[in-house]
Order: sequence, then structure tokens, then C-alpha cells
Amino acid sequence: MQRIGVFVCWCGSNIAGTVDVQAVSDALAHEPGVVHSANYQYMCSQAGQNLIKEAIEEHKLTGIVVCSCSPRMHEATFRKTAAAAGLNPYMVEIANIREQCSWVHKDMATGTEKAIILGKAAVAKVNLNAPLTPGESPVTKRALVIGGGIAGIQTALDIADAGFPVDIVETKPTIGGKMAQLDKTFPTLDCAACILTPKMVDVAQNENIRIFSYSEVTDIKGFVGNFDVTIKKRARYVKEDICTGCGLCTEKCPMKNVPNEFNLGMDNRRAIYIPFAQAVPKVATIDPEHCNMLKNGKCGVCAKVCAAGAIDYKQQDEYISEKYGAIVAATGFNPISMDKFDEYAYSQSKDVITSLEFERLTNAAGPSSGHLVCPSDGRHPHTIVFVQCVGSRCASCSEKGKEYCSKICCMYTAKHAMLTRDKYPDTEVYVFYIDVRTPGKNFDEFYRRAAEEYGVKYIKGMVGKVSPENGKLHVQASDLLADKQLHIEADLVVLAAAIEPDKSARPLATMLTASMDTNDFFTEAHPKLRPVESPTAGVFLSGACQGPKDIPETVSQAGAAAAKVIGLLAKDKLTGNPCVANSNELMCNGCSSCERVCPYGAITYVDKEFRMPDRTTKVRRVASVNEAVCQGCGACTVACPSGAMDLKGFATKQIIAEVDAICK
Amino acid sequence: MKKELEAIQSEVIRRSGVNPKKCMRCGKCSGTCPAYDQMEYHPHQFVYMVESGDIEPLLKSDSLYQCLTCFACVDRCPRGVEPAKLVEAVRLQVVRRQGNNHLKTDSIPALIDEDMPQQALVSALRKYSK
Amino acid sequence: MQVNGEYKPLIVAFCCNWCSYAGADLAGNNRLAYPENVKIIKVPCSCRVNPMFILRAFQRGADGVIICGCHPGDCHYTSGNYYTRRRMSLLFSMLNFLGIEKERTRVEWVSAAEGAKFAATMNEFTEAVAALGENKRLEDLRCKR
Amino acid sequence: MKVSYFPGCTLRTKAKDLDKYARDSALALGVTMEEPDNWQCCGGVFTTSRDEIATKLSSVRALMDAKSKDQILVTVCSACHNVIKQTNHAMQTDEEFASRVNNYIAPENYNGEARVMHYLELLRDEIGFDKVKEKVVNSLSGKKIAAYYGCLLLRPNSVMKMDDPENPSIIEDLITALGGEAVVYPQRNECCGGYIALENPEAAKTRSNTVTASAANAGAEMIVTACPLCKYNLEKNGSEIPVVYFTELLAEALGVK
Amino acid sequence: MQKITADMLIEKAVSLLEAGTISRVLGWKKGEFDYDVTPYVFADAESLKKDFVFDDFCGANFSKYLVAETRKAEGKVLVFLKPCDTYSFNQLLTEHRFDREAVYAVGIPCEGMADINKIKEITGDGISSLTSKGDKIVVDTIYDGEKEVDFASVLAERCVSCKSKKHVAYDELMGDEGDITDSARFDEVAQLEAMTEDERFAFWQSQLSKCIRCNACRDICPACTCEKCVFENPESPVENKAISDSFEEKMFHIIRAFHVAGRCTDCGECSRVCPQNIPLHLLNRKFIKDINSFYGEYQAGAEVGSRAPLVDYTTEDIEPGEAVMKGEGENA
Repeated sequence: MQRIGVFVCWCGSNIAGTVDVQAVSDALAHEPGVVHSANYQYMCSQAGQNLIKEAIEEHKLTGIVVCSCSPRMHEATFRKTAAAAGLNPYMVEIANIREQCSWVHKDMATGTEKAIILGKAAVAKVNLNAPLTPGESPVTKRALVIGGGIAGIQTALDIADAGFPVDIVETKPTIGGKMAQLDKTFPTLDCAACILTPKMVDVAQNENIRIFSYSEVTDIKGFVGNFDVTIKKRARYVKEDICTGCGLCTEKCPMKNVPNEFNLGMDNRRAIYIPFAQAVPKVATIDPEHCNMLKNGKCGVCAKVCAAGAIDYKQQDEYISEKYGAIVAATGFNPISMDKFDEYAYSQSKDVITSLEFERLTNAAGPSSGHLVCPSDGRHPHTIVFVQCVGSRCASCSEKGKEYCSKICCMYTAKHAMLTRDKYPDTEVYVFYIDVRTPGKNFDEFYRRAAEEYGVKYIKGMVGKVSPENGKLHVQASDLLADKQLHIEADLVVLAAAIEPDKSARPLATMLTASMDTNDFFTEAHPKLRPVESPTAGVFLSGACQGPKDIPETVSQAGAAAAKVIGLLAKDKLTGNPCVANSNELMCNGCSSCERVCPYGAITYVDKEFRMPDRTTKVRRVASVNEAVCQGCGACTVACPSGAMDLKGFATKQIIAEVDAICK
Repeated sequence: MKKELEAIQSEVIRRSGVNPKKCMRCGKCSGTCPAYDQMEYHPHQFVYMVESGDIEPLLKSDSLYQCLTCFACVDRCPRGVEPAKLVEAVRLQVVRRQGNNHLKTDSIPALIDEDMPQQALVSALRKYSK
Repeated sequence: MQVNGEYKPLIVAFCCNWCSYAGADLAGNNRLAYPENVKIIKVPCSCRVNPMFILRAFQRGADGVIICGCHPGDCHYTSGNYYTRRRMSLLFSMLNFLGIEKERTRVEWVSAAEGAKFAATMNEFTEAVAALGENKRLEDLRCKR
Repeated sequence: MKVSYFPGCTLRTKAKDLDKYARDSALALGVTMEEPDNWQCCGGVFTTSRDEIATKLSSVRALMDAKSKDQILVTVCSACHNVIKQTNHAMQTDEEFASRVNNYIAPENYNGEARVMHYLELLRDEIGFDKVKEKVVNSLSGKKIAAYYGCLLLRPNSVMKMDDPENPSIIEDLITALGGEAVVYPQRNECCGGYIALENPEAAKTRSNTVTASAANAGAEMIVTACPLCKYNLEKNGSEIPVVYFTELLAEALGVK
Repeated sequence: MQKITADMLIEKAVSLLEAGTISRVLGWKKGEFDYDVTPYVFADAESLKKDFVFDDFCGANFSKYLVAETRKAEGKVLVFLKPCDTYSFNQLLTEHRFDREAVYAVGIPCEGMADINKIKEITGDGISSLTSKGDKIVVDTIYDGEKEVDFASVLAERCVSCKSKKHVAYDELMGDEGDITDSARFDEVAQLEAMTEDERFAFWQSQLSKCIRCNACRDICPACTCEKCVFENPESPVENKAISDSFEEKMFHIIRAFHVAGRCTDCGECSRVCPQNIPLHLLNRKFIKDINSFYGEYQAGAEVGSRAPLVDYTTEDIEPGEAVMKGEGENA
């Protein structure tokens, strides 16, 4: 039996003005389990708190009820008071007789009566309370960053700077991501390589950072502070620690016609390759699909020319297991396929290209050494048409495009148009736009410069059809302001393809039990207040995997995610919310209903031995709640048909006791 | 008159099954329309004018009879607006009225030659007349 | 329930901790009155409300039961109120099927900013339940006083 | 196999070749085409208006006939195909429309259960181009042929679902199967001008010339089409290269011309 | 009459026993009366030949028995599953209630089962024997001698509105596979929905007041396989083992229906075993009908691993207020 103390607060006249506090404390004194009942002007004051502490000691109270303002106001205060007097803080219940009684009722009699009932409900609940202790779990002080683009790089650098070890897992042979493929960056036009490659070198040289390139995450288990991750290092057939990156093998390899993915297939590489000069790690990789030695055992040139002896045709995929305290998703984006938009003739003409291909075409390290040429025949283009929103803001068909705005296209197109006009003043540049969206520091000014100073022809309207005729591209489009249909003979058409999350994000989200939206962008824990966290504890979001972003935004978010990770890793132990679900194994059927409604993946199943009535033992599958992950919503308790699942602090019995007290 | 136009507007929207509010004014329909140069009001204007209730000029315009029903605007619209269906719904508003047939059977013989397939005649009659 | 010979409906309101309970507090802050026979029970999330709680309330003499949670999409636990929505849609439809007056049960989404909505909802719901009179169809005579 | 076959008005008159070669080729491929009793003209164009009921009844009757025989309804003319397929789709998806149609045809009831196929789809999906290729006796031996789809075969794509409306391949694949060389050109899925030829021959001429010039530029020696009106417009407006029905090409290759 | 005979099933079972594929057989055993058939576990050919029956009175759905039976001993259990039983079988697998590997499932066709109460309505009590003959059942009674009844006229209610003749799970199929049938099983629910609130209340009040809390509906239900039922758990607020008053009757049946909502395959066993003939399946069907109308067609047990509607959601789901209106309005 509990020994309960009741403390009724006057809150000056806030409560006492409408509620007869003496009558309330008198009435509650007779409730089952109540051994002490008092009232005081301000329970939250130091004097009021002392009153409570003294009563706890004097009457050996095992639980208290404070009839006062909303628990949202002072529950924490009174829990601390109780703890200070040696009482478990979760043995405190608040009856909200201010916000939900004295302030909404005018009549003293009704107010008093309701306050008594609310008090009785709180007493009834406290009678069934049990001391709760928040679970503690240790924190592995190491972070995993999945994705080695600018988002992953920045997050890793910031975490490493705070002194925590970080691993980056990147599927490509090098880190750098999309930014490494860009030429210049808006709105300042600094060269992407000039600002990115020093950061890549920093990553390589940072003692706290390990890079797993050409690798992928294949399994994630565990929970916040304690993730167990399996990383598959794909065989690159080159010993990473021995290869010096001299590049001789990539010159001697006889397989010359492998499409170079770094240049989006616009030129070729060899079967053994280093994606680009500043790759990190600067190590060669053999592409097993094209290597003759690996395919049929005939060749071996690279091994012969490698002075360091780094080539290893027998290399196998390697699986690495590591523990992490926090995981950052930084899986980035890709332009969508242009297959479904063939009215723009992307598949029919080499001179219809995407904006990312345009970046490579203008990049000094690109397939044309930075000379802007028509990919079909290498001639200099005189008329270039840029088409905006290809597949963005497209609601007609989900297989075709994306309903959202891709956010970055307006600005990079302004950049492309401006740079083209700057370098080749003899070109005519048209930009067909629906809206020009430039919210960002110095963004609109940049766009206006393209139009005003560089003479880029911005046309409000849309291209309807591109027809490759006689080596030219016949562009048919609308000019909505002039109310005309235009026919332009262009040399090059550049499509601003919508961007979508990388395909690896969906399986990763499944492994992380992190939620995603219908477009496969990761969902944030709160769209405004927790924008870099996933609802799944210990999982953070960096860059375009959360939504379309430009570089400055990505870097800010990357830093924010790092700050959150550092905040987590700085703790030695994680203290949870003790009001968590718990499963009664004897009653659990193992049916998985609770697991399916849990938004946090906090419920797993274990096979457990049970003694049967006939003294044999049988193994049954039962639910097990990970208290460090459970947030205590209670969805599982109702999904469970047998009532095996309950919620500490809001147990079925406690709530029923409140219902009974109120309805009595 | 205003009331009447509003009634026509809702009738056109109902009949066509098109929601002109979905239009984001990109103009791709007009960029793609093969009959653009024959039209006084262009596909995107049809959508906008129906949406805003400014239907009267459309009812009087010859543009109603220039649409080829080739559905290029329908297929290429990024928002699924289907302008061709609106053009048709407005046209029906006109030709369904007594004596408003755009193409009269009497005038056909002068318009055809011996090679012209029946398909052209029945199509045109169905489009232009009631 | 009868209070001094006068019928006043007893309403049990289950409010989620994050939105609706805070909405009720805000109604108090703004001194927006609603009937005193509305009694609030705090739950972490509307999805904690088991149909058993609702039936228990009716059994013990409640005349109406209302469940308040965050607006769909705003759940503190991301998906709790979506489950509430399904569970209560089916449960209430079943109660209606059994001939229990559908006006006695309700789900309302009330955000922490909607103090006025909370008070208005409670006034309106109480009125609707009052119009039905006492809960006879789900009463338990043993629990009668 | 047996299929229901809706020839349409033009195939009975100005486009007898399109019809004859389709039937002969089908026989050669082991397909019998049965005409529904008392079919009526489809009307040439599909009126998209949801309250246009009466003009769609002829299509519905043909569809019901095919349903009752449990046969695929096949059309050769692009226009008939477009009208019937769109009508069937409306019967499947627009409940209000379907119920109004069903008021007319009561006591019978139809809700889009029949399958509609263009002859080309029949070749591709039921017979298979591989099988067609096996049956070729007179290979077109590398003749450069441009497929002209026009608008009616492919659009609206959400209903027709025949091929990628912007980058189709069904006729090209047929040409290749028959031994010809398919020429791809950008205007193959643009309109020829259609029925505008009646009132505004100039506009039709502009459209048609754009199409034929585009095909000629791409090196085509011949244009094939499935639509009598397309053929008329392209020829009438002075195509430099011959325009033939795809069925004629097929019959020739199969040795039944 | 059934197309498949007891002899065929015995032969199958014996051959599987002899081959060592299975160690025991879950089957129907002859009872005191011809219509009184009980589930039984046969361990050898002899007992099978002696007591195994299969006729128009073998309605029992064996899926649930597998939960307990598979835990009892090593080796596979042979179970004969009628089409409707296979749905329960799958649903139990979805909920991990038994080990699939411990079962050898043989799908058998079903022509529908007879309802003894319907026969008694025609022939009166005192039935001494029942023999199926084509589309007739020959009933011998101790008072009136032999009578013939049409099989079709005494078909159990759940078989009249059979939802499927197609098996959704089996290791082996005997006889021909059937199809999912176009059943009118929601008609009764719709009729009730169309009544006034007062009429509905009166209907259920009179039906549920017949309840004697024998728990037969729960004990037979393949969805009620809880290790401990909430109604028998002293820790639970609804614990109540005996009939008490009209509230408890409703409480029991509402909570039971809610607990199986989205999981109930509509096998109809609850109504079959109810000694008071309460149409309990209507409660389950109401949930199924609502689920179909609110969230799209869903058939529990149609496939293993499907996500039940109550542990699923979409952001666009119907609001409870509208749902209640839809639940009573859309009868068509």
C-alpha cells in the first residue's frame, strides 16, 4: 500500500479564487492510500517545496500528488523536489486544477467539486505508480558517415575536429561526390575543384577519419549510441596501401573504350582507372566488367607495369564490422533519367545534354578540356537553348517526373548561361523558364546580372519539342509574354533535369528504420525544429538526401548534423525516458503487430525458452523492447491483442484507475 | 450575363473533367501545339481564361475550330491539365446551341476532293457540328 | 449523470501530451470556459487510447468520450495519430452498428495553439451529448449510484 | 486464333488496301478476323466531353460484341483505334459516364471488360515480331522506311498505352522484322493536320510538309502509316517519297500481296 | 455432398505416414452423432481407418489447432485444409503462431458444409443417422423415420456466402482448384446498416443478451490464439469470466471483434459453434466491410506477411467522423 501525500496549491488566488483549497485537501485526505494532505499558497516556491520535502520525510511518503498548475509548468520542479527528499521522481503526479479547472470555471462550488475529482484521479493513479529509473546505455564514441560527397566530407571533418573518430563509406572509388564533377559554383563562380579538393585532402590526412571507398553498408543493427554496422569493401583488385597513384597502369591498359562515368559517358577510360586527378584515395581500381584479365585471364599488363606491385587479381570483397554511436546519412542525389522526356530528343541527339553533362563539357578537366563544343561533332555551338524544370514540378505522372521543385536548377542555369556568354560572346543563349526562383544570398543579383550584363535571353515559356534536323536542333517553344510560338535553330540544348535521392537511400533507410517521404527523401524528426535529425534516434541527415539543396545549404546542414553528432558522442551514457513500453513475455504471442506500428524500430523479437505445463521447455518468439530507442508513444500497447505490451508511467491499470475515479 | 458565364465556366469544367487550377503557367502546351499559328487564343490561354471565367472571347473565337485534337498538349503537360479537353468543352458550348453548327453539311461538297477519306468528313462533322 | 437532480453529461477527454493537453492548457490561460463535467486524462499520444478505456468510461457512467490528438502529420511520434485515426474510425463505426448513439464518441485534432478550438469543441460536444440524454445503451447497472 | 475486327468506314471505301492486306496477312499468320454484326462508324474522333454519350454508342456496341464472343477487338485504322480504346477506357474509369451509357444499352450492361488492340499490338504482343519474321518470304532487304505514327496511335498515352509516346518503336520493330531498315526522324509522332484539311488545306499542308521533309531528310525512301487521313494529307500535299499502309508492306513481305 | 471422400483422405494420410513425411494427422473424428464430428490427432493408420471421417459435417477449421499441436512433438503434422481454412492458416503464419516447417498441408476442395440446425428445423429432433446422397441428405429420425432434405437448403450460412473456393496455401492439393467467389457476404451487414439506430440497438440487444459467455466463439476462433486472453487475465481491466449483465455482453463482443479486426479471415467458425446461434460473424464482417470501404479491399490471410489494416495507415485516411457516416451510409 502506498503512503501518499496530497499538496494543494492556492497559486495565490489563481486557484484559491475559484476552488476551495481547504475543502479539496480535506476531501482528498480520505482517499485510499492518502496519509497526509495539506494546502499552501505557492507550492512551487522554496517554502512550498520545503513543505513537501518535510512531509515526505515525516510521513515516510511513497508517492505524492500535487494539485496545482499544469504539469507542463511545474511537473519537473516537483519531481526534483521529490528526488531531493529521496523519493523516486516518477512517484509524483500532478492534478491540473488551474489551467483545466480554476481558470475555466467561475463558480466556486463546481470548481471545488471538479478539483476534488481531478485530485482523486491523480491519487488513484499514484496508488498504482511504481518507481521508474531511466535506462542507461553506453555510447560508442565513433561516428559513421554514409556518403562521401561535400555533405559527408563536411560532416566528417567537423566531427573529427571535435576529436571523435569518423568513418566515411563511399560507393565510388573516390570521395568528392557530385561537387567534384562541377565546374564553377554559384553565385561567386569559384571553381568547384579549387574549394573542394583541399577539403578532400584534409579528409585523407585527418587522423580521426578513415575512408572506406568503393564500399557500401550492408547491415545495421543496434540503436542510438550502439550501432553495429557491417561494411562491404568491394574488391578493387589493387592493394590500396601499396598503390602510389602514379597512374602508369591507367595509361598502359589496353582496354580503351570503357565509358567514363565521371564524365557521364562523354569520353572513355581504361579498365583500370583513377576517376580524376585529385581523387581521394588516389588509388587505381580495376573495373571487373571490362578487365580481360579478370574476365578470361588474358592480359595482365597493369600488373607488369606496376613498379609497386599493387595489383592483386585475386582480391576478394572484404566485410568489416564496426561499432558506432551515431550514423549520418549523406547519400546525396542524382539527376533523373531523361528517358521519359524524349520530346526533347535526349535519346535522339548527342547535342541534347543534361546540365550535369554541361558542367563536364565546360570543365577544364572534362572530355573537351573545357572547350564548349557540340558533343556530336565537336563544333562550336552558336545557339544554345537551356530548358528549365525538366521533370521538376511535374505532377502529371509519377513515373515521369517529380512533383517538387529541384531548387538548384534556376541558379546553375544562370551560371551556365552567364559563363557561356562571358567566354563565348558570339553565342546566343536562351533560357526557357516557368519561374525563376532565386531565394538566397546574392542569388537574385546573380540571375539579374546574367540577364542584364551578359545578355542571356530569358524567355517565359516552355519548349514543347526539339527536332534534330540537318545537324541542327529545331526548338519549338512558347514565348508567353510575346504570345508567340518560337522556332529556334539551336546547336546545343541543355536540359535542367530534376534531381532525385540516390537509389541507395531507400535500402539504407530500411536498415536504419529511418522514415522517408514518398519521394524517398529522408524525413526529418521535426520539419522546423529538428531538421538535421531523423526520427530514429542516433541517425542524422546531411545534404540532399533530406531534400534538394545547393552547396552552401548542404555545408550548413552538414555542420549542423556534425554538431548534433558531437553532442551525442560527448556523452558517456545516454539516459532514456523511463516511460517506455515493456512486454510481458509470458503473455506475448510474438505476432509482430507491435513491431509494425513502432515508429522507432524499438521492438525486436527473440526466441525464448518457456517451461510448459508438462515440464518440457519450448521455444517461443516474443517481443523485446529496446528501452534506449523506445520513445513511449504507446502505439504498440493498443496494437497488442493479448495486452502483453504495456507502457510504464501510463500503464493500462493506471489509466483505468483514472477513468474510474473520474466517472465515479 | 456574369451569372451565365459562371454557369458556362462550371459546365465547361464539369464536362471536360479538367481542373484548370492545376495549371502552373509553364506554356508547354503552347510550345508544343501544331496549330498554334492558326489560333487567336492559344492552349495556355484557353486554360487561363476558363480558370478566370473570361470565357466570352473564347466562345466567339475561331480558335475553337483550329485544334487538331492531336493530344500533344495533353501528353506533354507536366501538371496533367489536358488543355485539348477544355478546348473541346468550350467548342461544344457553342455548337450544341441551335443553329450554331460550324460546319454545315451543305457546304461540304465544295470542301472535298475525290481522294479525301470518309474519316476526315465524319471527324470534322463530329468536331464542328451537332 | 444527475447532479442535484439536474442532468449534466459527464465527458471524458483523452488528450495527448504534446498538442491537445497543451491546447487545453491554453484554453485555461485564455480563460475560455467549457463545462466542468469535461474531465481530461493525459496520455502520451492519442494512440495510447485503448478501446477498452473508452468502454470502461461508458461503463462507469460517462455520457461521452472524446479523444484529442495532434493534427495528422504533426504527431510528436510521427505516426501515432494515424493509428488512432484508423482504430477510432473502425471502433466508432462498430459502436454505431450496434446502435450506440454516434454523437457520444468523437475524435478531434487540437494543436497546442488551438486553445479556442479546444474550448469550442468541448462546449459543442457536451451540448451534443446533452441532447442525447443519459447513456443508457452502454451503461452497466452495477456501476450506477 | 480468332479476333473481333472493327474495320471502320474508311477501310470499306477509300482505304480498301489497308483492310485487304490486313486480313490477308492475318490469315497468313494464323489469325482469323471476324467482323461484328452491324458495326457502325466510330465517328472518326473521340469527343473528350464526359457528357457526350450517343456518339460513343457505336464503339460500345462493337466492344460488347467482342466481349460476348470473348475476343480481342482489333482495329487497323488509327482513328477507329483511338476512338474505341478511349471509349473503353472511359467505360472502365468514369463511373458516371458508364452508367449513362448503360442506360442506353439496358438491359445489357458493359463496363469496359473487352480488350482493345491495334493490329500492330496484335502483331507485337499476341503473335510476336519474331514469329512474323519467320513468316517473311519477300524480305524488304534493307529498304529505308520511315514509320509515321501521327497523333492518334500514341496519344493520350495514359489511355493508349501502346508505346513510349515520345520515342515509339513498335512500327520500327515491325519494319526491322520484315527486313527493312527503320529510319527514325523527329516528326514521326507529330500531327499531319488531320481533319483541318477540310477547312484549312493550307494549314494541313504546312504540317504535312514538315513531316515528309523530316522523313526525307533522315534518308527515308518510303513512309508507312496506319491512318488513311495521314496518308491522304501527306500524299495530297506532295510528299516526295511514297506513303503506304503498313499492312501493304506486311502483306508484301509475307508474300500475300 | 463432398467431391472428396474420407477414403481418399485416409489413403493420402496413410501413405504420408508410411513415407515418414509426417508423424501425425490432424483430422475429423466420428462423434456420438453423425453430425457431431470432433477434431482429433491420429497417430497411426489403424486409428485413421477406424475413426477418420469426412463428410458434409466436417466444418471445423484446423488451422488454429496447429498452434498447440506443432509445439507438442517432433515431426510434421498433416492437416487437411478446406479453401477457407487456408486463409486462417496464412494469417497465423503471418503472425508467427506456428512453424510452417512443422506442418504438411493438404488442400482439399469443399462443396460447403451442412448446418445441423437447419436440418433440425426441417426434420425435427431425434436424428439417428445422416447419409449424403448426391445433392440430398437422407435423415433418419427416431420419431418420423427417414426423410430427405436438399443439401443446398441446409448449407451453412457461411457457405452460402462462401468467399473463396481457392486455396491460398498448401503443400499439396487434392482435387481441382476453385476460384475466389463473388460472394454476397456483406448483404446482411448492409441490411443492418440500413436500419435506424434504435432498430440496430434492439437487434443487437436481443441477440447479445442470449450470450452465456461460454467462450466457444473465442476458443474456436483461429485469430484468438493469445497465450493468455485479456478476458481471463486478472491484470487486465476487462477480466471477466462469467456472464453478468448486458454491458459485459457488449463489452466482450466489441473487444473480441476489435482484437481480431483486420486479422479475421471471415471463416465463420464463431457463428458455427455458438450454442445460442448469435450471428457473431456479422460483427467481424462489419469490420471487414468498413476496412474495405475505408482503406481499400483487404483479405486477411490472402498472403503471408501482408500488413493488416490496423497496423498500417496512409496520411490521407478517412477521419473518424466521416468514417462513421460512411459506415452507415454506403450500403450499396
